[in-house]
Amino acid sequence: MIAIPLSWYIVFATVLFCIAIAGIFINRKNVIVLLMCIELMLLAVNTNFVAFSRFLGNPDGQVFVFFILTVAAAESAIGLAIVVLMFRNRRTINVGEIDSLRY
Amino acid sequence: MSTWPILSILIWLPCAGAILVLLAGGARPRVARWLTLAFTIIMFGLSLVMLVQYHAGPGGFQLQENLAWIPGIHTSYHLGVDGIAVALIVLTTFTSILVIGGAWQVVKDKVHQYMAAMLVLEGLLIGVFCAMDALLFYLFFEAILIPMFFLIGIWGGPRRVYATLKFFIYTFFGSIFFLVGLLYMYHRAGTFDLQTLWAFPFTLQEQTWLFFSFLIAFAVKTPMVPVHTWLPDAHVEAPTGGSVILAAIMLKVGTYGFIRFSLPITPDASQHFAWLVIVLSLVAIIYIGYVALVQPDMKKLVAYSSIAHMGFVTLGLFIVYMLARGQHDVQTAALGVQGAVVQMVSHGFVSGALFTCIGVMYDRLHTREISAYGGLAKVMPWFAAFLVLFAMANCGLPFTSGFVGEFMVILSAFTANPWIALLAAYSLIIGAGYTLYLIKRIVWGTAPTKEAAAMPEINTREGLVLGAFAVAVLAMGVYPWPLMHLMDSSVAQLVTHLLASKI
Amino acid sequence: MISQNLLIVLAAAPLAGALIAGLGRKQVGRAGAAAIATISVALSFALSCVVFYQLVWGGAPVFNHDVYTWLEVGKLSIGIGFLVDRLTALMLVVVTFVSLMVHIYTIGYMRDDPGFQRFFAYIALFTFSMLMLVLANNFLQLFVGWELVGLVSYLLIGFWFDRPTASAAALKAFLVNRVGDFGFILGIAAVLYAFHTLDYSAVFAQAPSLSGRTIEVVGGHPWSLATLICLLLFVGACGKSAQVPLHVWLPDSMEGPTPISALIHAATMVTAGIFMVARMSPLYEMSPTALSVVLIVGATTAFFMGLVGIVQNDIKRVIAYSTLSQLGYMVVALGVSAYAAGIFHLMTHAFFKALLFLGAGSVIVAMHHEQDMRYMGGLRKRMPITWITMWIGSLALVATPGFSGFFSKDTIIDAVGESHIFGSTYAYWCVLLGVFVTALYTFRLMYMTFHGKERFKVEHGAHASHDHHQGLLSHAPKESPWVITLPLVLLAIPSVIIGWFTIKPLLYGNWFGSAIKVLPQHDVLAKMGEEFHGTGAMFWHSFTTAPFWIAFAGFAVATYVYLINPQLADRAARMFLPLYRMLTRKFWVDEVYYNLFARGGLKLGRVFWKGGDAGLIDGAMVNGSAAVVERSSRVFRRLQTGYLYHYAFAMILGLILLLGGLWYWGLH
Amino acid sequence: MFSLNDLLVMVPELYLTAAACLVLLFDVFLKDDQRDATHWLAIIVMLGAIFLVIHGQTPETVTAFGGMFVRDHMAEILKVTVMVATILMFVIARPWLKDRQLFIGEFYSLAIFSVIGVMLLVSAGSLITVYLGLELFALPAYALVALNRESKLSSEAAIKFFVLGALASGLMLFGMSLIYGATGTLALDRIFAVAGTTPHPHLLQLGLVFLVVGIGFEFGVVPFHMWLPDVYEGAPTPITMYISTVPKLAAVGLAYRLLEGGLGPLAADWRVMLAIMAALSLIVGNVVAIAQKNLKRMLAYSTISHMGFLFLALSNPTAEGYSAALFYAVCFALMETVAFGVILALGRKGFECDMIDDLKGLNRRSPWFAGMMALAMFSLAGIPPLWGFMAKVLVLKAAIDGGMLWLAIVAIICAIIGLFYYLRIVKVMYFDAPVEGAEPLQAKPDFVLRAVLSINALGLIVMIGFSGTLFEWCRAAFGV
Repeated sequence: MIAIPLSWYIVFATVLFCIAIAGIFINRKNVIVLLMCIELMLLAVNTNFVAFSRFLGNPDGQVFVFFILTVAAAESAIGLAIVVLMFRNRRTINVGEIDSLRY
Repeated sequence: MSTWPILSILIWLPCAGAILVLLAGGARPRVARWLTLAFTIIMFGLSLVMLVQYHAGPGGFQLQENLAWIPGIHTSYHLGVDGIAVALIVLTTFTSILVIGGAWQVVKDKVHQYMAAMLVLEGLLIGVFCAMDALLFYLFFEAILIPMFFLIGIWGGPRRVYATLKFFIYTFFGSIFFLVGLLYMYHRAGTFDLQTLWAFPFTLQEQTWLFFSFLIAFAVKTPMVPVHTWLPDAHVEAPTGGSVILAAIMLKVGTYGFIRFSLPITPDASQHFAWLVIVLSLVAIIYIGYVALVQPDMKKLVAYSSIAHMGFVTLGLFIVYMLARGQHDVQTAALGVQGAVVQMVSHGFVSGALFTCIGVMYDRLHTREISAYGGLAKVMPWFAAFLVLFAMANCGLPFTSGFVGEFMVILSAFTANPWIALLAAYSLIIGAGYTLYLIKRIVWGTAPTKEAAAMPEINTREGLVLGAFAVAVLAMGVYPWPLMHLMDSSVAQLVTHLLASKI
Repeated sequence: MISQNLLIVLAAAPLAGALIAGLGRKQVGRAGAAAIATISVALSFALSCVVFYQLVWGGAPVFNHDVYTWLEVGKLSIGIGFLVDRLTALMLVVVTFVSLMVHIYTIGYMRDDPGFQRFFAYIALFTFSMLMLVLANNFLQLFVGWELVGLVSYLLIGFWFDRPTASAAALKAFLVNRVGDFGFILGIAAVLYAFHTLDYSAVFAQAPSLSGRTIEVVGGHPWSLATLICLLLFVGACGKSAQVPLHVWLPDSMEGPTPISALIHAATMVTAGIFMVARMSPLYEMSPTALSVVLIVGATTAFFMGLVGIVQNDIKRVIAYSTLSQLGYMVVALGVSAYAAGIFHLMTHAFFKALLFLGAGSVIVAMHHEQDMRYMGGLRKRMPITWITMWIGSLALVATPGFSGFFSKDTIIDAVGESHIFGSTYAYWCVLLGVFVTALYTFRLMYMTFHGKERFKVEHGAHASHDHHQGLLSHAPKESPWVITLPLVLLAIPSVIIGWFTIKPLLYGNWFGSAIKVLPQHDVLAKMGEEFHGTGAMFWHSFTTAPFWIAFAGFAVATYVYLINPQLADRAARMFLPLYRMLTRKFWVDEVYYNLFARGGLKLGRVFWKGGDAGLIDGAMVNGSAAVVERSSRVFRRLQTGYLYHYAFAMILGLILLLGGLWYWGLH
Repeated sequence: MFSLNDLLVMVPELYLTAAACLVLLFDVFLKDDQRDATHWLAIIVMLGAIFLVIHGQTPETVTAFGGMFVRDHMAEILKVTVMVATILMFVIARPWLKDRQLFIGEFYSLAIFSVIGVMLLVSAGSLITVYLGLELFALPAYALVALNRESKLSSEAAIKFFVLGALASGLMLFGMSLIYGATGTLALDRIFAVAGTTPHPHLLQLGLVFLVVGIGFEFGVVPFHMWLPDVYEGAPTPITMYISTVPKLAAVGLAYRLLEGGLGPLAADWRVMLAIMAALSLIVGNVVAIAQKNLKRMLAYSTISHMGFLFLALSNPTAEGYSAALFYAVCFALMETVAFGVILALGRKGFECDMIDDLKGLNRRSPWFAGMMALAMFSLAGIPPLWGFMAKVLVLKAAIDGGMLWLAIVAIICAIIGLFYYLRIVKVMYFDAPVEGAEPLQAKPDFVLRAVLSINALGLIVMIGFSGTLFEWCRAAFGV
């Protein structure tokens, strides 16, 4: 069977990462989308780690991935909580309307 | 007695006094006043003790104290005085008494804060004159700004905020480059100790950079044209006491810096650029003289005349290189430096006295417009007598202190180059011009208004303050020898140090 | 042997008098002040006589010691001390005598002036300053006295400070004098540069070494150091002794009370310049160029200032211009190295000119401070003593044979005739014509004041005041009290006789000894000394010489124009209108100076202030930079839009920039 | 493999974790009027932790868990300072929180948790520990910013902080992954060893850039500063105070661990990046601060400029540089505490004293607080004889020694600009008359608050004398 070379993984992860980032600053609608983008970003990173650790043949990377996943969960929890809070306060989670703090 | 750290006491006693005044005088202005006066008098006594302990004969730095401060950057709490410093310290303590006396009833709002600021200022100024560690010097040099900032800002005139901000930022602008210069010196020499730095062989290029970093700092403080414009504003807005301290002592800090840093640390660069400073000094003497001529506000007029007079100091200091190195005339070079320092002290007395006089008038009529006054000779003859005396000192009349320094500087300048002397001596004319034109308008003639005609004669307190100034001015003019003797060997050592090139 | 303490007392007595009279207000009182000041001056006059006696007949050596060290830097040491030789002694006597006379005179003249005490303090202080100047044994002290007399002169000219003209005149006098001092201090600096000391004896000892020494003031053009020094010092002399072009302050100084005009602006202070040059004779002898300049300046002053005197109507101003012209004569004498003659004329002039001024003062008092001669006339019957004494003074002034002025002035004229240095011909004509001019304005003054018919009206009850309304007097002018007339008499005596027995020793007996040094090739007096056969001979001989007849011509013209046929004057004025206007406008010198220096200076100051300080430095640089920061701050804060995606974008942008930078520079 | 000694090495962290949980639990059983107990408990807990850190310190560096956890002097100094700062926040915040019904237990437990995160971060020996510490610090911080549930602003601040923070940590993680790929290890010391000889230097440099971005975000230097002003303004003031002190200290540790400890061999690359960011933040921070009307926001921009200053020191990758940076961070933290402390002390129910104009005429009302604020401002401006000056001197010296003279010049020019707004605060307090009709500013009568704040403020002067000692510690932290 043909082994997929490392570079493919890296490229894939990078593309994923860029999509995530683009999502963060292109999206002008919804905060939830931002949270998703952040998740995506972390996943891209995870892919990287897994790929590297596989090809370097040392497990540390994959251990790291577990940590990242855990933290990501906590992170999104907090994030959602804040989003809920904000919706309670201003009845909107539209990114374009969150600009009372500026200049 | 001599085992006491007299210099530290001189520096920190007033600061302690300031705290005491703040705590005690909050509710009771009289307490604050008397307490402060007591402290300043004690300070004067201590400075006289120091004067006695200092041996003028051998010169050099005496009464030294040296404690480790920040070993990490080889800087230490190193104090010491030579003849020049001693003279300036005594000037400081002397003037402080008169400043407190001058602002006795005048300051009514937050007296304790005012007095505390004055005391702190006195301590810091003495610190500047004592410091033998570059960083310590900078510390005091810069810290002076804070109390002065408050003095002008809180008790000042209508445009005080503009004036005080201008003053602070202007001077900070100058000194911050000085700081970089210091750090660069440290980078090269590995210490902040002044005596080591004096001996350290900087290359000409390094010296040039350092020279300009020093120049900008001290030029602003002195002040030299063209970085002088903060002074008139600061003076005009400052309360009387502030103006007196500012003119009498703070300006000396700048020229003192030249003596402590520019001359000994970067002698070759100084020689290289002496022409620049000399030109600026001459511009200060003539250009500023004309500017002073047309001032409608007497404080501004005196402020400008201060700039012109400080021009003589810088001139005397930098003429040295043309003499000592150009013509190997150490004798006349020493005359120039000596003259510069004498001029520093003298200007302290004269300008201080003049600002006190203006304060006296301001307290009565609450305006500094020259046109508002007239016929003082009839209205308040004693005061007029004092004013004319100080005015004459200001335009360098012999047998007043104002003459001594200018005379010596002009004499030495002629040996360096007749044209420099010619331009410098022009101050005889223009100086007399603006001073006596002022006198003509306010002392002679007749009072323009009923209020001006009804001004009360000076009271005993004012009389004492002005009298003390007058005694100082005359004594120094009639018999300047003791002062010169005090500084003679120190100046000689400085000049001989300048003779040796570092490259 | 002259004792130092004696000299200290001599100098300090007037100072003490001044301090007591000035600082003690009620405690001393008017009478007390007057008494103290007068006594102190009398004391120093007495001591001066003692010193004079000891020196001239007592065979005492020249006194030259420092009292204390004033300045000391390294080896250079300047002291305050006394040098008393015959020159000093002579000046001492003259100064203290005239000063004493003026003190006495003042008691009467200023009787009801509110500033009585102040006035005595001033003149006593002046005496002290003048003594410091005369007694100096080094240049520093000379300069000290030099400036102090200037100060007192300033204070006294502005004595009636509530008159705007007075304070203006005072300021003008001080400033013009400062111009002189400006040169003077440079001269002193040059002396220090040349000799590394300011002590007279040391300097004069080295003076010969000046010959050939040069200094490059302008690159590539070596100047004779001696000339430079002498010219610079002479600028100072021009200021003090009111020589062209620095003469403008003296006429205005007449704003001061008349005793001052007599003391300061006739007898003593204005002669300081003459004294100084005579003192510096060892230096001036080293530089013929300087001597020529001195000669020409003096001659110009002597003649042209005299001319202006002819058209003045203010009695004091006439005398003031005559003073200018007489000072010119003295300077001429210096210019031809006849220093002794200069000093001689200084002395005689001191007496008769003081006399004239005090006489004028007496007239002014009688006229209730009316000074315009056009409203006088015919006073001779009303105030005989003044009239006679002033005639004596005038005759002395116009050098009538036998009077003191005759001996001194004729000597000067002859000396100029003898001299051959550059400019002496011009000078000779100036001084010769000057004699005519002198006679003209002098007799004009006498006639307009004392002779002819009275041109003032007496209206009882008309209040006497300073503002002149066409010679309207509250009550008839009468002779002044004795305190005023006594000095007149006392001054009249020397004005007549002093010349007879002083000329021979002073001029031809090498009386001054070491004090005055003349090189043989310049020594005109020595040459004249060979033809000098006693005062009698000189007296008789004079009637055959040009000066006498010229003076007589002047007398004749004056008598015709101003006594016999007064309308002629106005017709002449109308006839030579341009000339007349030129003289009344004093050659427009004042106008030029005023516009050039006073108004020009103020204009320049305003330009510097508004343009330079306020405009360029503050406006553009200081506040400008602050404004720039302020504005950019407003702009930059807009970057903080408040939108999350912009923030994120900014971060990514930063990331990309860093990556790009790394790509561009970092990759290796 | 892991042994008991490993646990002993990190006793303070373990203790604090347990204590945090304890506080959380303890608070559950309290009625609202008994909250003070939680307050004091939290403080005692913190003091205990400080004691443990100081007590357990050893002259030489100790590592645990196979080098994942490092305990050295730097870590100890940072930990102590962080905890001191937190305690100060507790003390100063209490009255403020009480006024606004925010006096709740979560505040304390969250704070303690994030402190634990910082402690972990500063003694991290591996990328994993770095990440964990970072997140453990950050997540409670997000929550704290949102502490005031009723406030629109604080929730907005929270969301911005959260999203950008997550973005930053994402970027950082990506960098870590690349570095891992390039070096094949997560342990910093081994990365250091390999970095010089790695076959993929470009990959490493790429990763470095991402790390630098993450670090820049922690410090809040331009262009990664955008979160800072908004969070400062929006967050409840005590939290602002917390955010302005603790994370900066943490960031110094982070920077040292990652850049020096991990990627030291690439210093040539990252010091330039740091220098550029330093210059940018100096300019932007100082210039923009001038136009601010809101005091907290102004202080935010001043923080940005100060972080730029701190980067001056870091751009000189030597022990001297790091020690200067450490000194600066400690000093900065204490200055900020004073500044925000005064704001907190002057605030009232229904009145945040957070507009500059609110301070008008403060000197007439409560000169003591005016004085302390003035001290803080002069110190921030770096005017002697205040402590901020010493810090500034050391940093400038470090930069100049590191051959970054140009940067030092930029810094001082910006310092001149910065003077404008610091002086404006003093001017408002001392030279201006109070606004008409504004009810008098009354500082809270809380004695502890006053005492602590005063000591802290006076410390700004006194410390100038003892800077020598502190600086020696800082140098010792980096083995000089």
